[in-house]
Amino acid sequence: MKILVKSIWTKLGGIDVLRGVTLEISSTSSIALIGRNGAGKTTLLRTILGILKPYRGSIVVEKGGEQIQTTRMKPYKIARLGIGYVPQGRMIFPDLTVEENLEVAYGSPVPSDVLEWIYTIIPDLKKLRKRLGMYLSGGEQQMLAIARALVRRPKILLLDEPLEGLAPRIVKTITKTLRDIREEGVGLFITEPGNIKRIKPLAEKAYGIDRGEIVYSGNVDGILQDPVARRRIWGL
Amino acid sequence: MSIDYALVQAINTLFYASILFLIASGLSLIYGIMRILNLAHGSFYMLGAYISYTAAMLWIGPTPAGFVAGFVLSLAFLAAVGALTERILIRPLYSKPSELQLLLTFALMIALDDVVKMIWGPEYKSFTKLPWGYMSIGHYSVPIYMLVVIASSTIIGLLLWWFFAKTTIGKQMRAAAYNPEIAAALGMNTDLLFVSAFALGSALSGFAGAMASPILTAYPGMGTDAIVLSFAVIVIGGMGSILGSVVGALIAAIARTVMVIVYPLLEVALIYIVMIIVLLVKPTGLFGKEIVERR
Amino acid sequence: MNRVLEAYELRKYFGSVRAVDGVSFTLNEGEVLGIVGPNGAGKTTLLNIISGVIRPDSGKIYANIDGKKIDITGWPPPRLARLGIARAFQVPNVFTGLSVIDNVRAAIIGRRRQYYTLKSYDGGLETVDEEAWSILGFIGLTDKYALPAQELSHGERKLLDIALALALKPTILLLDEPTAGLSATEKDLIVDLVKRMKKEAGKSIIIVEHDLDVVFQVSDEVIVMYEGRILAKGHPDIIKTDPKVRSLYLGEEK
Amino acid sequence: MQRRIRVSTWIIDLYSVIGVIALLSVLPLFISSYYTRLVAVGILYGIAATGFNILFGYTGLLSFGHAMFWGLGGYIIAIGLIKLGLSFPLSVLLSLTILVLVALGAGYISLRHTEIYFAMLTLALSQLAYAIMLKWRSLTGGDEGLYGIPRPLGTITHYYYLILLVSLITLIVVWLVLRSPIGLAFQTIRDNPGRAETIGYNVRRLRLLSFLISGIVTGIAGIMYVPLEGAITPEALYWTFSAEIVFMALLGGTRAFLGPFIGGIVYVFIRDYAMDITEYWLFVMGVILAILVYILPDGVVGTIYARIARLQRLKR
Amino acid sequence: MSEKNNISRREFVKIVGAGIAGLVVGIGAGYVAGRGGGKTVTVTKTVSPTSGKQTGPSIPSKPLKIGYMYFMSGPFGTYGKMASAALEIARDEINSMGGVLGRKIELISKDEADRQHVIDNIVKMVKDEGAEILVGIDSSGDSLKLIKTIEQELQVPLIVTHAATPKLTECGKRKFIFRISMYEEPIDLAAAKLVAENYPNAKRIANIGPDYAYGWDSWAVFSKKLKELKPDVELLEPIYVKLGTTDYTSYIDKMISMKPDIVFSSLWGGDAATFFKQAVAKGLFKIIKAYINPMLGATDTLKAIGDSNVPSSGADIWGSGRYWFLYPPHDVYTLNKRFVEKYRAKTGEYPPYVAGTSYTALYAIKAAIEKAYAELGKWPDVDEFVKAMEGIVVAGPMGPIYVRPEDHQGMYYVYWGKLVKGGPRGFPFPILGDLAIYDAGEIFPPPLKTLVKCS
Repeated sequence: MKILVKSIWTKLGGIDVLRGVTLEISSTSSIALIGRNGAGKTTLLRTILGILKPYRGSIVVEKGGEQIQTTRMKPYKIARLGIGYVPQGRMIFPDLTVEENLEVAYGSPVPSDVLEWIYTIIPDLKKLRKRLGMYLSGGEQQMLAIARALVRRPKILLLDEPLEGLAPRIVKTITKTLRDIREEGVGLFITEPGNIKRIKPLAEKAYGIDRGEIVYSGNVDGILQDPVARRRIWGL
Repeated sequence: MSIDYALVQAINTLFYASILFLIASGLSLIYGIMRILNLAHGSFYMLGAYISYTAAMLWIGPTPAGFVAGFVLSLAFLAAVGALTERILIRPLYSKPSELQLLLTFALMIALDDVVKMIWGPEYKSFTKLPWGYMSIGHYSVPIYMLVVIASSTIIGLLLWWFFAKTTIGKQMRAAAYNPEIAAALGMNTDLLFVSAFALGSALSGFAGAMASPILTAYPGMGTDAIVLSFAVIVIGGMGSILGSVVGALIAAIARTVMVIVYPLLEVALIYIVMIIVLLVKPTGLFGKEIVERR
Repeated sequence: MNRVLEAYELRKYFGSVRAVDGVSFTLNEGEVLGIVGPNGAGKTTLLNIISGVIRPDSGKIYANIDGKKIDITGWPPPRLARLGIARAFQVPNVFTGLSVIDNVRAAIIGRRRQYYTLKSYDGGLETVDEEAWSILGFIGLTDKYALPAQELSHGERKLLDIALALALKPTILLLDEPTAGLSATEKDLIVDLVKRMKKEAGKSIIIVEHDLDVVFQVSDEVIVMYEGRILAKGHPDIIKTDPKVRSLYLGEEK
Repeated sequence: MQRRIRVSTWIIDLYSVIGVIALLSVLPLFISSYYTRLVAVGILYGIAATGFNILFGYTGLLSFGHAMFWGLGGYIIAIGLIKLGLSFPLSVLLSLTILVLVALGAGYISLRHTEIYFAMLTLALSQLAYAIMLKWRSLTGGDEGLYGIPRPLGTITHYYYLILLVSLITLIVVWLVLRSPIGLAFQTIRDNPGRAETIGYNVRRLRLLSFLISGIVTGIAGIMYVPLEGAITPEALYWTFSAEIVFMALLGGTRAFLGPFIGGIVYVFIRDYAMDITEYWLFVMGVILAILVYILPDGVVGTIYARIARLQRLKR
Repeated sequence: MSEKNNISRREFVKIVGAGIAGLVVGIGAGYVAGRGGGKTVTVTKTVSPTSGKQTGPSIPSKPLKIGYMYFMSGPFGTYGKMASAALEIARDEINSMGGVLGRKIELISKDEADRQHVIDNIVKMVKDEGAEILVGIDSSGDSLKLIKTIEQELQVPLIVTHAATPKLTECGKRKFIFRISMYEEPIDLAAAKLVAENYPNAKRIANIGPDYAYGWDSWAVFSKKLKELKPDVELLEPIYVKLGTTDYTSYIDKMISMKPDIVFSSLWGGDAATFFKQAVAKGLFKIIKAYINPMLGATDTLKAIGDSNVPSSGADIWGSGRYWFLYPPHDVYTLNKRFVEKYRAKTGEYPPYVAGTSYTALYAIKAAIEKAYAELGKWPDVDEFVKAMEGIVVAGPMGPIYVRPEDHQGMYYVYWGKLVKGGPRGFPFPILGDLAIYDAGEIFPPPLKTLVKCS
């Protein structure tokens, strides 16, 4: 499965946040999208998911040899094509328990085999099953957000700054979890504000984004060597 | 005050609270999930009353079967009306300023009063008989019907609790109430959830009308009084909270009965005084959470 | 050189999160101080403390304005504005329903407290208008004066937001991510404006930015924050090559 | 830099006010006394909606209880005239005094919140006022209200001109206030209360001022209405009338100075027409309102203004 | 009771007799003043009826426009519908006889339910739509509100057919306002007599009424008169409720806790029916001796109550009204029979009291105009019409009505009847059984005298 984003322009609150973004996401790779805060990473994910509609350009999902135009599709239909979403700030439903968070995303009580699969990937969640979302720590919330995105067994997972705001130890755990998920044959698309070191173990390819424009596309190490990307993303 | 008297007045109060709870919980859950203050909600209450009248008095007759048919029919019909209202009238306005939603539901409210007059005429529709007989308490008498209403609304309250606590769709509604965009992006059909929530809330109001009318009669304009009382109830209890609706309805009903007994002059005013005090002291209501305005 | 703003050991905790944890700095008159740092480093909290939106748990802030040293710790924004400390916002914080010129007029009238009059705000207060036009000229929005703010582009709204701050005739200007959401070309406009505000208008400026490129271009001194503390402080050229900073931003080995 | 400012929209508004009032002042020469009365009612509705709009359109607060001011203004002048036996000017003075006190009190209470909670508080306060007027029988006549209220100047047409004069003065005073820096301050609060605070406005005090002016203007309309009608009932304070005032304001357009005033007049004529063609006139009103919501959300006058503004911009 | 009624009947005949001198009656109708045969009074036409194509030079050629206003919608909307049906019957009858001096009657109407614009709408009918005479008004409050407008601004005759407050006619003579229908005071006075005579052991008297002048005045008149007739009664704290209240259960239980012997209630329309049903459900009628409601004799209310709610034992339930469709009995008074039949043919219902009085109003107008024409030889102007109305006697379904010149108030008997199931008697709703008839001469206070406070 592939998501083809073709020169999309998206406005948010009257601001052109995406200015002709073109890129490709696939279920067979792990891609990082690197850009500063406000560069348009979240807006891009939300546009792919149909929460925001681009006013120019198109998005096509390629699945089983079929080309599906998703530009004007409802978000839940896009999600059901096999795209999982881990939102920025986790957005765990606070007054639902861990299992209920999974249940609402799945659409019915999660079957035990799916649950087992999730608990093998993220064993820490098992003992938190009955805890309310609002009582989870940041790392636990992140685990849950990933699990919640996995219950529908997506082909591609979109993760919005999953490593941000977590202690280094937790970053390690999450990184391992994500690598396991990748092993399970799920494509990853991970946004990252700029820390090359922590994203490197996760990404096979990188895009650089600044002010709504793609400023780099290539391998992860190359982005630091590219003078334009380097100046525009880091200024260093 | 004798114990008998206290008991019958308690039953009267619970009856009144039951009706208020049913209307207000629907209004509250629609607001809690969708941030829509539906002024036509009281008119749905009125429609429920008329449908129940039609079933029990015109089609089947004032037998227990007729009344039960009225309850079921009004529940189903108002669910459909609610779903259509959300789907056709309100959905195009989600992206518009919330005043327009308020105005639209106001338009619906005044139009529905006349729709009722066109179909059923302007006069009071009064049920000539209550099913299930009467019970004596001292030299007071209580229609069993009132106890049935109290029991039904208690059951509905428990069912609502069960629905939101135990069923997936109920939990999904809570999730969508917290953040509809994330819910949709996770694959929940929020369109369907919103239609269902609106239908459920409207059905509760219709059911309230069906339960109330055999005792309180049905008339055009009954919704206008009901909606403003419901506002008081949900403001007191906390908008979006089912438990809040229970407590708000009880407070409103108790306040009313106490005033009827002690100082009838204040009966109409007291509930608004309570409402003002609650808004000033705890604007989110007794059981409400902070409500974030959503556009 | 006059230190127009001095902050000592500012602290602000949210529960267990140490958003600002013992930060001290000074702002010299007529200079630009850049504050940078990754997400969650505490930049915004620090700016909120300086601009009076948040009260610090401890620490002191002093302002030296008109030759007096005043403890301004915990002053609310309107009071700071009157003293001469104005803020522009990350999300343009303007009056969307008003025209560009009325936005500026409103700020000037607010500063002068000239509102108990029946003269028209719309041309009836001549000195207000004179000042408003000069601000619009400085900021480069003269052509758009009649447009409602909601019809401006995002970049123009950012400019208008700065114009509102300027209308308060501040000694110290606090800029919160002035280039956020702007295109690469619009960003240069802001860089130029910040330079002119420093040089031509003689403002002392604190700028919080994600874009280090912007900060390095305009700042006389840069503070790098991380986890609520100051990780590095110095001239932009020094900061650029500081290994701690590089490690922080790029994840490079220390 | 010293370019000449385009003619201020406020000047256009003033000309519109004078034009509309001039038009209204010759109207009685051509229409029956019934329609004179109807227009008088429309003018007063328009003033009430204009008052409401100071708070809503200019200060950004949706009051759901403005019938309170209309009704109290009306009740107090009725009480002054027939219960206390005061002269007309004295009754007006009494009514205005009490309106000021009520507006200050209600404003103090309801402005503790904004948005939905503000709307709910104003609703509750007006329902409380309704309940008091309903139950304070010795003073208000209870359900039945007060009637037989004498009209100064005798005939409808004479009183019509008094209404017109009062309306002209009221509109011009409102115009003066709204185009003064106070009006600008109100608008900054509507658009962005937080920023208004930082640029030096005392938001709470200005909101209260807006609430006060708004309430008094709507109250003035109520004061003038009661001698016209000769009677007042508690319905004048019921919440549905508050909603009607909102309706009128939106009908005309809340972003145009004269919008609500024209909205009030148009409202009365639509209603009169609807009542003539069908007994189900409320249904007609509901349908019109619904159509308005979808196709004319800026209101009648507001849409015209927007068209003109767009034309002007295209020309430049 | 029949002995006493015979006396009062004779008293009444005297009054009618006095009015008959030189009277013009539009309808030649036989009136039998009694049930089951009594003395027959024939209302003779002293001036030949002016039906037919009679158009003189002074008679306008356009139709005679009569504007009416009743509650056409809202909780009391049936009243207007019923009244307008009766007005249409009268209009058609009169028009088929050639109209009023050849002028056909044309009816126009406005809805009184638009409470905020009652005056506007009345003015509209007169000034804009050209109504020459007005009929109607359900609400007492509205009738009082209109006094100033009618008397000073519009100066057109208003024939009130329903609003029942004494203040309308008894607190000062109105020039242009007449009331053809019974007003509340004689009914309440009769109620006091009824209680005093029939319930000697009753001590504790309770009241529940609507919270406005009608409710307060009814209780004031009834209780004052009862205290006068029977000083040992104890008047309990009266209960007043908002018009349109739907939940009376708490009030009823409060009332039961007060242990009354008699409950007086001036609730009316849908409110009366709602209260009644809840009172049955709450067993109120099991613990009291009698329930007295001056507005219960309304077919719409009775229909809403339904046979199944008439208690088969317990309290006597008494109702009254302005007209009861079974009295005077059809077998002896054909006008009533004919009216009931016509009304049923038109609407499928039995006529309520508002139908009887509004029907009569049109005939009163016709009679007055023809009387004036007979005297003046021209179409009367407003003042002449008023003069002709004063002292006129007109026959309606309820019998002859004498319009007292001093106060413009129509006079006829007061009835009180006991509620019985209608089913066994062939009616689809409960009816008033044994009627007690109180003669107008005996029960009416003198003109411009009332127990109600006028200010």
